Amino acid sequence: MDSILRLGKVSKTYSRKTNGHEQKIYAARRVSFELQTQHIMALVGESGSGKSTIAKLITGVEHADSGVIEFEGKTLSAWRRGHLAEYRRNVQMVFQDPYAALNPLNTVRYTISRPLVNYRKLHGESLHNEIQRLLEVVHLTPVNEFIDKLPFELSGGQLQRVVTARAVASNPKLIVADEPVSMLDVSIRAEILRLIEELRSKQGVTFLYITHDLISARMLADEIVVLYRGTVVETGNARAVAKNPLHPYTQLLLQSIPNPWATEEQPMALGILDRTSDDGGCVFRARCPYAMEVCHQGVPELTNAESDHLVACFLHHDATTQMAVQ
Amino acid sequence: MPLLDIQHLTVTYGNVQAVRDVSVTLETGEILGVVGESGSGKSTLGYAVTKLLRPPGAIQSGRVLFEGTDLVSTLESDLRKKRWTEISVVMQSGMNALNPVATIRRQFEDAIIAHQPTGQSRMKERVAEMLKMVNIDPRYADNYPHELSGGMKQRISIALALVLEPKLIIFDEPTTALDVVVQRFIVQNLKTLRSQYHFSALFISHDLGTVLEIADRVAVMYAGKFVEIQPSGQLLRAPKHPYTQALLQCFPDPRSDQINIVGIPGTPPDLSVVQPGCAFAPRCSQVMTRCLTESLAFVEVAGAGVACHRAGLTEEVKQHG
Amino acid sequence: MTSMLGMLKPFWQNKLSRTGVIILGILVLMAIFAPVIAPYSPNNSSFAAMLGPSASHLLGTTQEGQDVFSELIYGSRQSLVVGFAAGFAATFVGLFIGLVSGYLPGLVDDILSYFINVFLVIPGLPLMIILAAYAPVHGSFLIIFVITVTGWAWGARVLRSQVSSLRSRDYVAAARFAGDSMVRIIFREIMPNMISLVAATFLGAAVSAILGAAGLEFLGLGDPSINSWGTMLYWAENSGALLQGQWAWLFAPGFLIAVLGTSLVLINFAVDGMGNPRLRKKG
Amino acid sequence: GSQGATSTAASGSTPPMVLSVDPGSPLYTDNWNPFSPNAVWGQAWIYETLYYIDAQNGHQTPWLATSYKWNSPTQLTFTIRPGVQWSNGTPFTANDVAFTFNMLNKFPALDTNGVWTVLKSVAAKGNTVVFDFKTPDVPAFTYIAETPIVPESIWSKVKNPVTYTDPHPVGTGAYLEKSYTPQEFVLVKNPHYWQASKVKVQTIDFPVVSENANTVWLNLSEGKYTAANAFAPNIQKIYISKDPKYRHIWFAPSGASNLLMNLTKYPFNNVTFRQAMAYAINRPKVSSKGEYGYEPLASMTGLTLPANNAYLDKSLVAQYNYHYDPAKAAQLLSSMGLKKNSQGLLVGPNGPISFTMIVPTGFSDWIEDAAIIQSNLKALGITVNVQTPSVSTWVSDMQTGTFDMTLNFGLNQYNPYFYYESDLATSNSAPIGQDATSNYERYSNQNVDNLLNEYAQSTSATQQKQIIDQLEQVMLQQVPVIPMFYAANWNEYDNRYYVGWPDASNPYVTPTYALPDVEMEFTHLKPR
Amino acid sequence: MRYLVRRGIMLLLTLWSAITLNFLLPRMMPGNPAEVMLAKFKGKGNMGPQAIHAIKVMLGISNESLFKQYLQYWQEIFHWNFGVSYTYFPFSVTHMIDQALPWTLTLIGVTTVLSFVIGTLLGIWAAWTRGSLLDSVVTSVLTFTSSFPYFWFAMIVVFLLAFVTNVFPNSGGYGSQMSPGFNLSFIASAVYHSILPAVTILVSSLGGWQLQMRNNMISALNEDYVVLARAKGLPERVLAISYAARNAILPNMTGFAMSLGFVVSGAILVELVFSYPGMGTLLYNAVSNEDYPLMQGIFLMIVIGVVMANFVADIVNVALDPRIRRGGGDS
Ligand SMILES: Nc1ncnc2c1ncn2[C@@H]1O[C@H](COP(=O)(O)OP(=O)(O)OP(=O)(O)O)[C@@H](O)[C@H]1O
Ligand SMILES: Nc1ncnc2c1ncn2[C@@H]1O[C@H](COP(=O)(O)OP(=O)(O)OP(=O)(O)O)[C@@H](O)[C@H]1O
Ligand SMILES: [Mg+2]
Ligand SMILES: [Mg+2]
Repeated sequence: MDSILRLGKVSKTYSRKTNGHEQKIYAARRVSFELQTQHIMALVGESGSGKSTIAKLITGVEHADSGVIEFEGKTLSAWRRGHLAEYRRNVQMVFQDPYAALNPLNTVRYTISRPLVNYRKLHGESLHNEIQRLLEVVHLTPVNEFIDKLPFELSGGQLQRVVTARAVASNPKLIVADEPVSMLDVSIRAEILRLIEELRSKQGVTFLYITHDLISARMLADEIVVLYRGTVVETGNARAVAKNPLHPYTQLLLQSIPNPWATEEQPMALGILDRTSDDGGCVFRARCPYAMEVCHQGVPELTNAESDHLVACFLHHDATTQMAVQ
Repeated sequence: MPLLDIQHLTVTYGNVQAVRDVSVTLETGEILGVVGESGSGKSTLGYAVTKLLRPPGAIQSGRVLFEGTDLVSTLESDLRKKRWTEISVVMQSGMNALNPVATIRRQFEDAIIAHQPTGQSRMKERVAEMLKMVNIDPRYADNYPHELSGGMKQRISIALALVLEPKLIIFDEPTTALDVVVQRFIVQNLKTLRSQYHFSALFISHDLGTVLEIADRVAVMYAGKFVEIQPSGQLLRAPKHPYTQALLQCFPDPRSDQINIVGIPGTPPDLSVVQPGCAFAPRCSQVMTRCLTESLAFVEVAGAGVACHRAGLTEEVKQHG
Repeated sequence: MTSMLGMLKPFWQNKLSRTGVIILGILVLMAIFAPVIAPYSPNNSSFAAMLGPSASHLLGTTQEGQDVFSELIYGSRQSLVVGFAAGFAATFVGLFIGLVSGYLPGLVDDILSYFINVFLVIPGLPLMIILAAYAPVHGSFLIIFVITVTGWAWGARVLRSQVSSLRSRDYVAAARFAGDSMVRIIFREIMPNMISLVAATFLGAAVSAILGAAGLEFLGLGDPSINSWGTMLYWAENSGALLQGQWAWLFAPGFLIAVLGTSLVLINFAVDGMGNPRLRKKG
Repeated sequence: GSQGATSTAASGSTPPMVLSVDPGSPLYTDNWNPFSPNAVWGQAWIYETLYYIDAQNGHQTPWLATSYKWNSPTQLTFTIRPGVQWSNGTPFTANDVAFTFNMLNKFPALDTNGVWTVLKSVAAKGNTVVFDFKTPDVPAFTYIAETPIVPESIWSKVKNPVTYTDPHPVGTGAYLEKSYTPQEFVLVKNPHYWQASKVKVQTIDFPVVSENANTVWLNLSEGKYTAANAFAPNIQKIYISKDPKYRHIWFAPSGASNLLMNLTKYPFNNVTFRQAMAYAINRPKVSSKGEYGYEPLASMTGLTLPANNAYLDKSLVAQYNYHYDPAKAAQLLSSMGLKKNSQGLLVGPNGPISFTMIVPTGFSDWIEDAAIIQSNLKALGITVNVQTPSVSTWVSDMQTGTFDMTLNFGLNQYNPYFYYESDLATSNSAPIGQDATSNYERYSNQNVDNLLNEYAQSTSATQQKQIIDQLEQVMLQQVPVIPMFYAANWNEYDNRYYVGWPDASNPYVTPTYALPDVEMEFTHLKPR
Repeated sequence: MRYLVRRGIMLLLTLWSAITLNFLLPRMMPGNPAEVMLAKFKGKGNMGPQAIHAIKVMLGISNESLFKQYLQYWQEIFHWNFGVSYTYFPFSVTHMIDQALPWTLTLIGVTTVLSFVIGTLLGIWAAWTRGSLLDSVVTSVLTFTSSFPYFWFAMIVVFLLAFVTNVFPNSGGYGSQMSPGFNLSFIASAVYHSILPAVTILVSSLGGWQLQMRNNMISALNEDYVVLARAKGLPERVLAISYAARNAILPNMTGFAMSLGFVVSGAILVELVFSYPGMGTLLYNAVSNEDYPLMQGIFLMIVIGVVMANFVADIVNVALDPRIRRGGGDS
């Protein structure tokens, strides 16, 4: 299998001023993963864990501080040198909030036509036909009922389809979907997720699916990457990660899902802490019920725990030998 | 006598009928969950009960009996005395519900001073107590809302609603804007608080999973109407209305082997037009011809009820069978 | 075209602004059909001076023997044109600088914001008076120029902050992903969403331009040989109109300036609805 | 109300005297230095001059001097009045006079009339003061006679009289400073005045005069002033009609305001064209409508009439007989070979004739005049663009000669020599682009220059009259400028309490309170 | 603190440019004001060249290079010396400003504050009773009066109240026979003289504040935190004032500070109509007499006033708005 996207030790820090003093925020810390062609990879983590940051780095909206991002074997910085338009065409994005991602004053037709005109140089009849085809692809049928509508005339789910159609329009190879369903009603989510699955299988698009919802990740994705405070803490086969999480943080995520079926009340094992210091040690140690001496001393590396399942936790390390010092 | 008895309540925003002839009762100590899709009128119901509708929202008809007195016809000045001491609310987005220019302490003290004035030190104690209750360091009392995280603000909103130990609390999606972990934490927090304070509550949310976990009974709302009310466990096990059934399918058991989320195709109706028949009919997988023409009144019997031709049929069949 | 018409719909739907539109419409019609409405030419100074109101001179005559009513009708042209031209020019400059400054963060923005700040701090009327007093030639263009120079900054500030907030909207990012150029993004994605703010800025600028122009003309810094409401006030004041019992001569032009200003303020009440596609579509 | 001037100073039985004359808007500054252009005008009641010379008719009244004598065209002697004393009790002597003039020499910024451009020395000799001249300049007498005299005992101690504000003035005049506030100063009669018996008005109030004419008109109308120097439109209605029994006006004409044409430019360099202009412009209408009829039509000779009637050569005026006559103007224009084209525009060798007329901003009457001129010339096919630049642009355009046509003030002087000298002398002109002193139209004529020189050296009245006659002829024949109307000396007064005001029938002084001789009025006024 | 320092630097920069502009402006203008001034000093006779030179020196009319003049200009400013006024020579610009400033500061300052306070209160009240008859009457009347040309209204007021009915004085800052001082009768007279101009300014400026506050207040009333406050059963007064109005007033503070800054420039047109001895009249005289040292001096005062007012506004904003005070605010 060939990989289409590879991240190698990508880091990004922001600085923010609070009460006058500057504070560094590690939005991405030496993040590495590889995305296979025509796969769907889910990037999971709580709010502020750096999911959107990684999406921005991949789509070229922001620059990484260090590390490499390779798309089709060519580094992003190479793409940037004169081939940014082509890169953009190949790497598209679906935004979280469909209400915000569409200009309230532009019709569906105009919105979808832009990438077609810009990247595929379509005009007149062929443009119109392609727009129709795309609307069919995203199941906005009958097409003529939707093509000339303004965003306010559509429901959230329909809007998200328009957004998706626009992303697909340029025939991209990779689509980064940043929480595409979190703003939608549960009842509508399934259809959008199914649409993504369909685009992957029928159009051969590769997806990076960003979410904080472990269930949908498990349903949709082939692989899952779990992110905590900018660090990849666990990654592997979707089913394995979601059904049998190894990292205490992933376990926390799973437990958090409301579960009326659960027979007995499971007390929440972990406290919430709003801030941890960023000096050495495991990023999760302050919230971790199993924190050990070693967790304060070094940063655990991602290691193979099972086949296709890596975790960065000392609980699953054989020895401190694999500890990396930052 | 039920604590809260909503009778034939209809609320409009201009020509939008957001709540349509809704009746329900709430017993003392009970938590009634209200679920439904976005725009189904959940918040409107909550605001109407507390008479906090913003213009152009207005109660068209109906009564809201709180301990036997009708709030709809009560004068605002009399109602004011009941507010917060007897009924309090937690708003949909706790983030915006706190006055940005007042400290957290001020916002607690305002309420205390308005209703049960006590000395400074007593007040201070009380604020600290309340914050601790929702696991927030009392030091934060002197902070401003923008200095706190979303989860903290939401918990403070909850603490604020409890400060005068009201009989009834309206929770309007107290967890929606938060991420799963925080959401979870707040739900647990609420459960503990409930056992402490024994308040009754109207718990509004679109997250059926959460509602089922926390509420004693659940009311399912669709297009401004209740379509089904049942005790939580029963609703989970034997949903009667096709909408409830479909909704439940959207919440798979995270531990099951095969996960398949089933959505509800189609979109909710436009509330500015009143159509005959069942509002859910166009999206219903079990639709019958009479569903399109005959509307069905929702009747609550012994704390449960369903508004579906199909449900009626099965009932009949059972009786005959 | 339908969308243009649709954009104007809010002005008619809001009761207050409808009143404003009607008043403005009457004034505009008055300006257009001045030759039909006015009984005499405003330059005709052949009548006796300082006649009181009568059937042949509804509002009396001036010191020079012109018909006040005719001057008033014709004066609407100049006051409307100068007010709107200056309002337009100030808005245009403000919009341009606001757009550039808001869309290009960094050095360009810093420099432009700095200019905006400087011009905000500089007092308008005194600067207007000084500029106008020094100018070699006095006339409408000077007034428009002076009002533009002193009036653009306010709009620029408001529009700039709007642009920089719109710039970070998701749909602008999306347009970039769709391959749109910067110019296209500015004109297709950002500008249309600022229409209501631009309109509010324009209306505000027009009101202050009308009042500013009247003030300058009243001080004699306009071209007093041009017929406008401001110059009418100048001449009325210089002729002691009130003392001579020529009430209408002084009262009418000031009243119409106030009415014109009010109509624009009223129209502004509907501006919020302008950017709303809901109202636009049904037009 | 119109109960007369009751607002201030109604102290005891003395009827009030309130003068609305001194601008100083918005507030007075405490400056009594008689040489300062910004001094309060009240100083003219405190500081006196050697002679008082009426601005209109040139009538001379000996004042601090009893007589003068030209010993030669380069030597002038004044005899000083005996028995005069300064208000601090020290006697006034010839030394004070000599000191005053020598101070002007020492501090040239004070010498705003430029007496030291012609003087050589000034010295006291007993009770006389002798003025020696570098060059003969008989007309300079006026400036010498009208220089305010200050006490040596005080001013010799002043370090810099240029910036000195003289807060407690000591003079020989009829009045003393009684009180000063930025909004009003009050003068009180000087008991030791040398003609104290003639002074009947005990105190004079000078409230600040607003920049805003309407305020003045309101006060005038309400009768808050005993006398005022205010322009007002329709004075009859605003002022007189409110109390016609007591309220009066006398607007004495002063120097003619001229229409200037740039004589270096076509078509103004053509005499026939200028003559045509004199016929084409409806000067009576300019005077009656543009100037509200207050400023009478000026004589084309430029002489200020009737004050200068003695100089006027009536036969010459009859011979040229300028009046409003568009037909005659058209005929003169066609005699130049100018013809109207199909659009009715008058066409010259370089296309249709059109030029710009500039009038300073804010001069509302002149702007009206320009409009009349514009329409007069339009009838002849000539296009005039009227522009209203700022005052400084207007002045600088005139000085440098970068204008086509404009209106300008005339000189308010009894002696026509000054008028002709300033307007016609080549020495007051300059090439285009350089600043001219006063001959802005740039008229230059050797013959005229010679005549002016002769006049300056002549002490003979007949010879002077003869020279003036020749200059009148130049004015009428050459039309270097077109005199339009006489500026008015605005003056309103209320004789309810005081009588003896100067008027057309008894013009013993020109009641413009900025002039030095106005103090004389207060030796004539008596309670009714 | 950081925020204030940054704002402070910005304002200093602004001040610098305004002062420089002030220096350049008269020098860039066409015409030669110095010549016009000279003409004012001329008598009827022709002045000698020494006299002209002496006057030029005394007025500070300079032929030096622009840059040198600029440096001198700065030096003078640091010594609070704006040169001598042409119109009021030998008095200095500073002296003239000293005379006029107190009048303007009191009249325009007090009316600006009053206008803001009353307008804001009316706005709060109108928003509170939104839709009532009184609200619509007050709001539309104020909308109309706020479009009045100040001077026009002033002229009518003067004519009616100071001439026809003679209730108030028609001009001046105090009774002319009074000598300025800190005594009751003088103050009473000054107040009496200031009533008409104050009313004029109030009538034509109230509307702006009222309308703005009404808008802000209406949107504040729709905010979640106000609805929650109502749910809390707080007394109406607390709700209106410390919840809604307290937040609604924030966006108006900057505008208020700006207008306080512009107080220094006086209300030119109103002062003119009332012949009020303030900065506005002084500035108008400076302009019409082309007295540019005076003009520059006044302009400088205004700019300093505005910059200071802006700085004060920043401080007030910091005090009133915790989001700015304690970080988190995006500015
Ligand atoms: N432009 C920025 N400047 C400063 N800090 C930033 C910026 N963008 C993101 N951050 C910070 O970086 C961290 C990661 O942010 P990011 O948006 O990537 O999180 P996320 O996982 O997408 O969260 P969410 O689920 O809320 O979207 C957060 O703490 C955020 O506050
Ligand atoms: N101010 C308003 N003006 C007009 N219509 C309104 C207004 N507020 C709500 N509505 C309409 O009333 C209906 C019910 O709204 P409501 O806010 O009660 O829904 P909800 O169930 O709380 O939805 P959500 O889950 O999004 O909070 C919706 O169709 C909405 O569009
Ligand atoms: Mg994100
Ligand atoms: Mg809601």
